[in-house]
Amino acid sequence: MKRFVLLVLIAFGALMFYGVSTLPDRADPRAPANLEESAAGSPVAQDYYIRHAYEDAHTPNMVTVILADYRAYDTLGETMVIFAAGLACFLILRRRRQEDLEEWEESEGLEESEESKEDGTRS
Amino acid sequence: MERGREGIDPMRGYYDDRIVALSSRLVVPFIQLFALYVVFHGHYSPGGGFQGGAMLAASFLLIRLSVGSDGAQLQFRKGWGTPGSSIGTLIYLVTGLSTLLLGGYFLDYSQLPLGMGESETRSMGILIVEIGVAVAVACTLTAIYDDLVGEEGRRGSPHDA
Amino acid sequence: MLDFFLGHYAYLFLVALFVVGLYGVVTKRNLVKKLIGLNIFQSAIILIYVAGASKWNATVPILEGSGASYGDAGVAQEAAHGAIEAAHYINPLPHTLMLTAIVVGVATTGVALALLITIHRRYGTLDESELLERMS
Amino acid sequence: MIDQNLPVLVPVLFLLAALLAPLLGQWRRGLSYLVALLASLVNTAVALYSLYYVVVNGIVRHKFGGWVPPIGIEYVLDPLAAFMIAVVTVVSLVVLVHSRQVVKVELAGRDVPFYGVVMLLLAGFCGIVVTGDLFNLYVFLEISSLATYALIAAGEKPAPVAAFRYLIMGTIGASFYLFGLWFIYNMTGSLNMADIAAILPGVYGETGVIIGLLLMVVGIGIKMALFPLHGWLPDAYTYASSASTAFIAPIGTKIGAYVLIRILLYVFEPGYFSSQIPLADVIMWLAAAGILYGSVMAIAQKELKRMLAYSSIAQVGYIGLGLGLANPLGLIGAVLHVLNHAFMKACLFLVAGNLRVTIGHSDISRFDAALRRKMPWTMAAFTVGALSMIGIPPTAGFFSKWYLVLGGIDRGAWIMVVVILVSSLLNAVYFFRVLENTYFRPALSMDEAMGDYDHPDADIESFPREEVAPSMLVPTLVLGTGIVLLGIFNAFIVSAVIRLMVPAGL
Amino acid sequence: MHWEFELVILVFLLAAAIVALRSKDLLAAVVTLSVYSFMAALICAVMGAVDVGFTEAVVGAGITGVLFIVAIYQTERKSVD
Repeated sequence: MKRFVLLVLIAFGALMFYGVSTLPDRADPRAPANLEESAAGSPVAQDYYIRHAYEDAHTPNMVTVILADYRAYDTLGETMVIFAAGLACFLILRRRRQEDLEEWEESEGLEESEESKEDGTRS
Repeated sequence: MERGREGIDPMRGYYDDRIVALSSRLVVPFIQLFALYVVFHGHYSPGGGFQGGAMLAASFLLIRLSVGSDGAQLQFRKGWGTPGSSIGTLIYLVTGLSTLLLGGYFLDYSQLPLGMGESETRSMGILIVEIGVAVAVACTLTAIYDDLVGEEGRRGSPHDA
Repeated sequence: MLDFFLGHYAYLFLVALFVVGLYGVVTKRNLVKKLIGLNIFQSAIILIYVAGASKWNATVPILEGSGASYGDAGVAQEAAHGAIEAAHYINPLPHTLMLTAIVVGVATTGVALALLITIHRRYGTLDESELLERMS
Repeated sequence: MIDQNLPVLVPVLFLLAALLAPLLGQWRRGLSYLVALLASLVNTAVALYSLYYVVVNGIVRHKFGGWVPPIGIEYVLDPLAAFMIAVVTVVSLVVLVHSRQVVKVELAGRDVPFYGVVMLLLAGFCGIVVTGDLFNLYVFLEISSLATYALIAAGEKPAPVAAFRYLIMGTIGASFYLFGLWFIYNMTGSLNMADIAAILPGVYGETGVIIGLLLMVVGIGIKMALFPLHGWLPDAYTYASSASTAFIAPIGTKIGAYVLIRILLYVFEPGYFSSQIPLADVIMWLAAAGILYGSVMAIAQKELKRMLAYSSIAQVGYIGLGLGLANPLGLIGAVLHVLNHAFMKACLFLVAGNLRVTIGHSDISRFDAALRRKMPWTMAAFTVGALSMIGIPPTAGFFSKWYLVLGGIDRGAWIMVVVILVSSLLNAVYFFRVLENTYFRPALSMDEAMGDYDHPDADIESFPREEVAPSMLVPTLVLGTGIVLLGIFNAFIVSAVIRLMVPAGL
Repeated sequence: MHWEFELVILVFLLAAAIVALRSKDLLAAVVTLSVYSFMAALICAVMGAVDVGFTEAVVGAGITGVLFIVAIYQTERKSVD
């Protein structure tokens, strides 16, 4: 099984090696991501960002401008992701204090595996 | 893992090691100061809300690690974590919603009524939003740490070995 | 050949890193180890984005001469005259995307660790095969 | 003013509710549910209005921050997105009303974060649906995924293990998506869907585009539990709390299917994935295998929720099949099945939740006629849902299968037609097993009903064994009625809404 | 771009990743992961992504490490593979 997984991974790696080697060179000024205007005639985002970030938001750090202005909605999403993680930990680990104490008192004399009795009942 | 002295759980209870406690108490204000600098100077140098918030969280975690969670309550209470993260994110969301209500697009900072030129208003908008992010991130990461360590009501209970 | 190597070696290394991380996730039995593998291959993707953003002879995406004071006159002038060369600065867009991706990575790790603690409280082990035994 | 803001309202209101629910909930416990309910109600109204608005007036675009699309992010509300949002909000509203009692029983003391996480889940789903930006899609995918992990983990004893497995799989999937997006970004220099769609035809031949597309499809395939990538689903649905499953199961995998439809048909051209590379055939065959596998495995299950989970794999297969057929009838069938299956699965999982609250288990071998006599309405809803899953004509399930069969005939894919028919037969087998127990099996004695289960509280007398409270019964019945109504009005839905979604060139 | 630097750090990065995955002591693995993150931050900085490097350093070498260590402290330290 382990060998099979290894084989699959090696095949996948080879495919990816092939895939990245067909890409345009890193830092190639003619790569589609580094152009001024895309093949379809629309402006390329990075060119616009570099040229206009300062006049649009009076902020020299372009990353900040993109993060909090051009793509601010992504950053809102990012903050929500962190918030979601906090809330998820809250839901998974924290209980109400009172129940917690009761459960603790209940299980004090019991074995460790009995701990989450309350959770395991409805199966 | 090893228990602390006299069976006190070093992650939760008061953990009395003078050198560790003192040195971390000495360092923490500087970390926090730098974190604030990172937040507010994000316009001109690398940094911004998330990095600053994470550093603030790191300063809270440092105190929690060095004197134990119970001792660190004096600095940042456990109960503040979840509301703080809500409020931080709310700052962001409400900024966006207010521009929507003022007739612009969502998160269109130029609509904010700050009485400045358009690009300065955008700059201010970015700052407001970054502060929101910093508050949210600092509070949430601390809250996650607290949740992972567990409640004080469980201290010494048989099942957290 | 050398050009090809210079243009792609970072990609090749990072793909290798990606595969190593994936190998860790798939084959390791310890759940913490799986999580470590997950972190590794997430950061491989982050680095591959960053590597793809670079440009020859370009500088960090912060306007030059603006370090000290707000509203630096030189920068303002340069910006006003549209004299900023796009080829002069590294592509900032992937950097921004990856800031978000890093945050997502931390969030996922936090939730995963919370799950691990719960699993350990309930089953007393983090080893996958032992866990399967105790579950049935 | 409100019209141009229509796309943004639903996700942002859900986000606002997600923030307010825990904040207010820590002050007064009951408020978190009220906030969630209020947001859900408002959003259902907004979603239905925006569906009407889009059908009448055409696509609505919202430019975030006022930046023109390739520069900024945009939200696009087209008929497909409006339709999906309407499905998500309506189903989730009904489930939310139902969930209150279940949460009180199964997640006592954890209701405040539960409702916050549910709001995040719905915000994530709606954000994925309306976004017109591939990276924004990733962010919202992660929001909904994190919420899903948390919801699954709050369940029975093995639930965290199932959630962890899903977390690993889901993160691998999301990372694959991100990696694929990097290839696409490298080949096009853009992240906006419409912009990419305009640039891509020039670079279709490049290997980078094909590999990027493949990575994205694999990543999304994990999220939508497409056949060989479904490993996380059965455990996750079974062990999660009934309230969580009722939120995740009807909508979660459909969102993955939606993303697949969006990328393959709207970002890439339909002709590309069906004729230039043989991806459509691969998806079709995998979907067919998934349909048969899910149906066969469902027959082997003894537990109702687990059976429904396997049936979910089969149902996702139908959607994949409709997409893989790559013709308009197949797409109509797939989209209609998203709607129908959301209602059917929600109905069936609500029944499972009702059973767990009243009799404490949902073990098929212990169902008996007494159940039907004590809980006539719940079992009636179950019957309607089951008939619809099998595909008996007046119910909704028949019509989506009908379109899929037509699409198969149109394509000349006779094997697929056979697969659909056979799977209907298999569906009949496993649902009739349940129906047989509840209609024809004489009431079991107390000992038999308890079986050889030695649960700490398998104390069967402590459960009321009578019809559930109205707050749980009404949502179940609403969904049951909805299934019939959707069946009756399916011609109207298809001609008024779904026909608008068929992209040019399909 | 200084490709010589990048190459050296990439080799170290790969080595750190493999060491982190092979170590049987989870605490050591996590510390190696922190080292790995720091390397990643360094390489970001070399490639000109100062913001990403900063974030990766704060998060990868700081927060993630602490969270991992707390979790290991709460569970167990030894791993069979």
